[in-house]
Amino acid sequence: MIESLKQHYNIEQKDIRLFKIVIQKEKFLKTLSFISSNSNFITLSQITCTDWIEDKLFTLNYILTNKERNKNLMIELQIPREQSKISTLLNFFPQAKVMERDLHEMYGIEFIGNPTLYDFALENWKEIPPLRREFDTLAYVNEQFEFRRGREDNRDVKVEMKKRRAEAKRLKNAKK
Amino acid sequence: MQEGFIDYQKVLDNEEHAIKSTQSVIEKAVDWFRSKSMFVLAYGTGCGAIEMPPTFTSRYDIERLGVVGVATPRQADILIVSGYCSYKTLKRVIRSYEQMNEPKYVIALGSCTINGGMYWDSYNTIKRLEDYMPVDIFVNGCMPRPEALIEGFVKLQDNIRNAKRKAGYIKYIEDNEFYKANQRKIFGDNIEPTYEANFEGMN
Amino acid sequence: MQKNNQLIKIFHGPQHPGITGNMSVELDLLGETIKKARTHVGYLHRGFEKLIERRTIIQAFTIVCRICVPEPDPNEENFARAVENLADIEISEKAKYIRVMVLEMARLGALFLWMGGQSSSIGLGTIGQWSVHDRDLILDLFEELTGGRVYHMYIYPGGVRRELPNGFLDKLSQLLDYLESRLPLYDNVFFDNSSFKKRAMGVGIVDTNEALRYGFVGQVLRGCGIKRDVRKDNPYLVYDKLDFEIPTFEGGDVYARAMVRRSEIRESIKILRQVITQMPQEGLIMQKIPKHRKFKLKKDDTFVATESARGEFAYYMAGDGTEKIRRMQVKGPSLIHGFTLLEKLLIDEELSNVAMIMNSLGICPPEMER
Amino acid sequence: MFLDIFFMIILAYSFGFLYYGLYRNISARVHGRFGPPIIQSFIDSIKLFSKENSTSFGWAFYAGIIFMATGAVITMLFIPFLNHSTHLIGFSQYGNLIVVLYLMVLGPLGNAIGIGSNGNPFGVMGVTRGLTRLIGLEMPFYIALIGLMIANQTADISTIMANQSEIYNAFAHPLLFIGAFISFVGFMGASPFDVVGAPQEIYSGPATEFSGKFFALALSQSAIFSFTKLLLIVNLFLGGADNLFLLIAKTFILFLAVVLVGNVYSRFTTVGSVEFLIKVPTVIALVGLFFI
Repeated sequence: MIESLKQHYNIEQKDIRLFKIVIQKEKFLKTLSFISSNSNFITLSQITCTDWIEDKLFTLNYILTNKERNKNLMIELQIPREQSKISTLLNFFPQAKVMERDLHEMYGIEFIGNPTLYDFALENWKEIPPLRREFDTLAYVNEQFEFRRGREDNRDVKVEMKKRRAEAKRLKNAKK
Repeated sequence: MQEGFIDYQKVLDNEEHAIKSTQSVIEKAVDWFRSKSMFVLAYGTGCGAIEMPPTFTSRYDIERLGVVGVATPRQADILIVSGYCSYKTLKRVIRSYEQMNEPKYVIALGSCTINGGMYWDSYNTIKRLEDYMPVDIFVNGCMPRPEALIEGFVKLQDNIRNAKRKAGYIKYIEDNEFYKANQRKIFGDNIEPTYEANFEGMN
Repeated sequence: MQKNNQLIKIFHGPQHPGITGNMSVELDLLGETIKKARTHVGYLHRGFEKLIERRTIIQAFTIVCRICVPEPDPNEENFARAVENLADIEISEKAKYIRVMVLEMARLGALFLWMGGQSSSIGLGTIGQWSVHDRDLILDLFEELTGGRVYHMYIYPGGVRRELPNGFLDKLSQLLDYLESRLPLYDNVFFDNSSFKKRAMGVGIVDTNEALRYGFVGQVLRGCGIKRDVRKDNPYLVYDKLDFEIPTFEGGDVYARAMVRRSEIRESIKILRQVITQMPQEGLIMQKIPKHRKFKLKKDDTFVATESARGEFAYYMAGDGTEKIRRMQVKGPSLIHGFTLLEKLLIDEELSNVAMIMNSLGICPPEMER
Repeated sequence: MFLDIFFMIILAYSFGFLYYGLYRNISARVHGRFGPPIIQSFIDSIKLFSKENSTSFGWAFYAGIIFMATGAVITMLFIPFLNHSTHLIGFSQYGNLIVVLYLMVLGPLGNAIGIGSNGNPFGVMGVTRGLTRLIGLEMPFYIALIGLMIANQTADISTIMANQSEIYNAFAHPLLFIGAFISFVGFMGASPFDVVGAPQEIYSGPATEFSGKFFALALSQSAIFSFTKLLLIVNLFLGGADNLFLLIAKTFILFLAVVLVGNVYSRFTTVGSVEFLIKVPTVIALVGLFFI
């Protein structure tokens, strides 16, 4: 059935059982409905999002799996990073509800039409969504918590490694 | 103990934490009974909970020491914080701890309760447990083996019996301000867990 | 706990003996009948995907096994396979066999742990004591092989980290004999126990028609009589050279899932025996991989899946030409089970069956929120 | 007289806790481990008495627990310990089996009073389950005991004890004994009838809000009460005992049977247990009535 889809879309084969389609954001709903109804890619396995901050894009991947569960089809589309909006998939796949809820919390993407975009894992979180790349978790941790002070004989790792390397070099030269 | 981490157990055991043990016979006897029967609250907060079943079942049968699990905080003596605490969990842990009846003790399991451990730069887990609630025994390691946990229990029994050290719940009463201030620092003013989580658009 | 219009609202967990891990199910009860259920997670959220973005391959490798506590090895396998796809590494035959062995041992351990949880959830504590003890013997072998009881950090991109210890396979076969000798005991006391059948039959029935479309995996699917397993459907490692069955059972209720798991224990013992006989003696276990600062992934993305003891464990990984992973997204088997399925199954169910249903769905919170 | 009663209470208390320790030990052996020391339950109760109790729910809460404890003790006092003996008989010459059966319900009712006063939904659920189960439990038990009364033409416990000098009632009326024994397993709160305090479902059930001294009191009450039930069954079906050693032996054998049954069966649901109790043991006991 991949062949039947090949007539409509240019399908890139990434692996023996992994295929990929790159589509435009506008044709998103049309493509999904077409594929889920006219082929046996009936299951939505995962919705993934990658943050390409340098070109100001989110790359969404809708990974469909077929009835025999032996082929995966990745449908890739790109949405702008700011006021990122895309319509929900609830009408086709009920399991999209929780995945979209997760992505909404982690990236701030708004899935239009999904009623359950409330807290998923975080509880009254006030910062920017944590998985956006501009959110620096180390800085957040440093201002939120204080670490235990090191032991008295605790030494800085970098300095220590430099010392040890120098020592090893000295010994090697001494051997010669 | 990992390189660069302070051995907090040593600090707990040194002089300034020690208290004079002037106990009457009755108190000694009561302490003996307390050390011989410990009820553990059944609350697996982190991945340390995966080593609880072996500890409580027939391989390392910790019931020999009189340690059993109970269901509700009302009857529990010991709270095992098994591993990292996220914000959400810490609220519930503190609530369970405050519901327990005195005398009550806390065993912190795993390196993540000592200094963040694997998740030292995670934005959602706390780093030092004893900032937010008093800890009596630290068991380090990731995972700590069941033997380590049993040794922690034995050490706790020892502490209870010959009152070497000021117990955690007394500290929690005395410098309650310190703990509450730390909790307020990360929770804001809603330290109590919000049972109705933020449900806008919830039907 | 507040009352509103005759429904008592209680929180089943996070502090509850009958909950699987640190999660919470919000129940609206009428008497003891559940009218509405809502899953709450987030008690174990550590932000793995954020941490991994900040780490190089070897640093990420040390934390990736912490994603799922009961059986970390499918995570390591997924991670390693995704990195190998993105860095064009081909691993040796022996490494593949060792990986299969580790994965099947982890599956056995997880299934024994499940047996304990499932039986304790209906008050049959004896089985829990026995099966956790037997799982511990598997953990001892893991300790000898990898140095860790629970977290192994053994399957590394390019192969596996250590050579097998001397006489390890003999010890493994002895252990398998012991476990097989124990199985009839479990059958008598647990699986064939009339009281267990009375409790489990006809409870938590999954609708067979929507099982495939809703994306259920693992025993939930096989308990409906649908034969789906990643090891057969798109075989990874050397599963296509091994001879094993995919057990299925009709009915879709708790008892069917239990029966599926019961035969899966025997199947993975069979697989392990074949691995012991077919394991190649020679062959290097670790390919030549670049130094960890120069271990770069090409700018591409991939999607790998492994059959864990509870279903399909899937990773999506995207590299960006640097030594850090751009994005790694985890989809655990119980993400959909815990929300879409559980909230549906619990409606009009007795409160006494909540723990049993959750155990039979194999719900594991740390993989739902990473 | 009072010394007698005092000794009876002491005996019941210590034997109750001894049997609880044995319960944990024997199940531990079934599980393949050593288990706690035999006096562990005693240590637990002392420790609980030494704990503070932070919760109080008004006078009804206290009254409920007092009811429970008194009910257990009074029931125990109306049952003679030994066969043809003038010691350890308590009030048994003033009361008979009917009184005992009436008093046995006092404990659960007092429990209900106390739990109803604290607003804990799990406690209320536990009490509801307990009372629902009580219906199922009492049917076969009462039928079997009525059968005994008819057979012996008396309701006096000591007479029934004395009448079994040549053959025990357990063998004279086996069906009655089976019916009574199955419901007795439920009375002891052993699996498969342990729906009241099912931890995986409703925390500790009625004891959810009990803390410190209340919990210790509840433990002691259940210890005394379980020993009382053992005593009753031994007296009625196993011919009583002529001396303390025989008493210990018989009660222990009965107790062992209960423990071993409890270790290999999983828990019924509440409705399921009532259904089972009405279908199987009640019918057995009814059939047994015809063979008297």
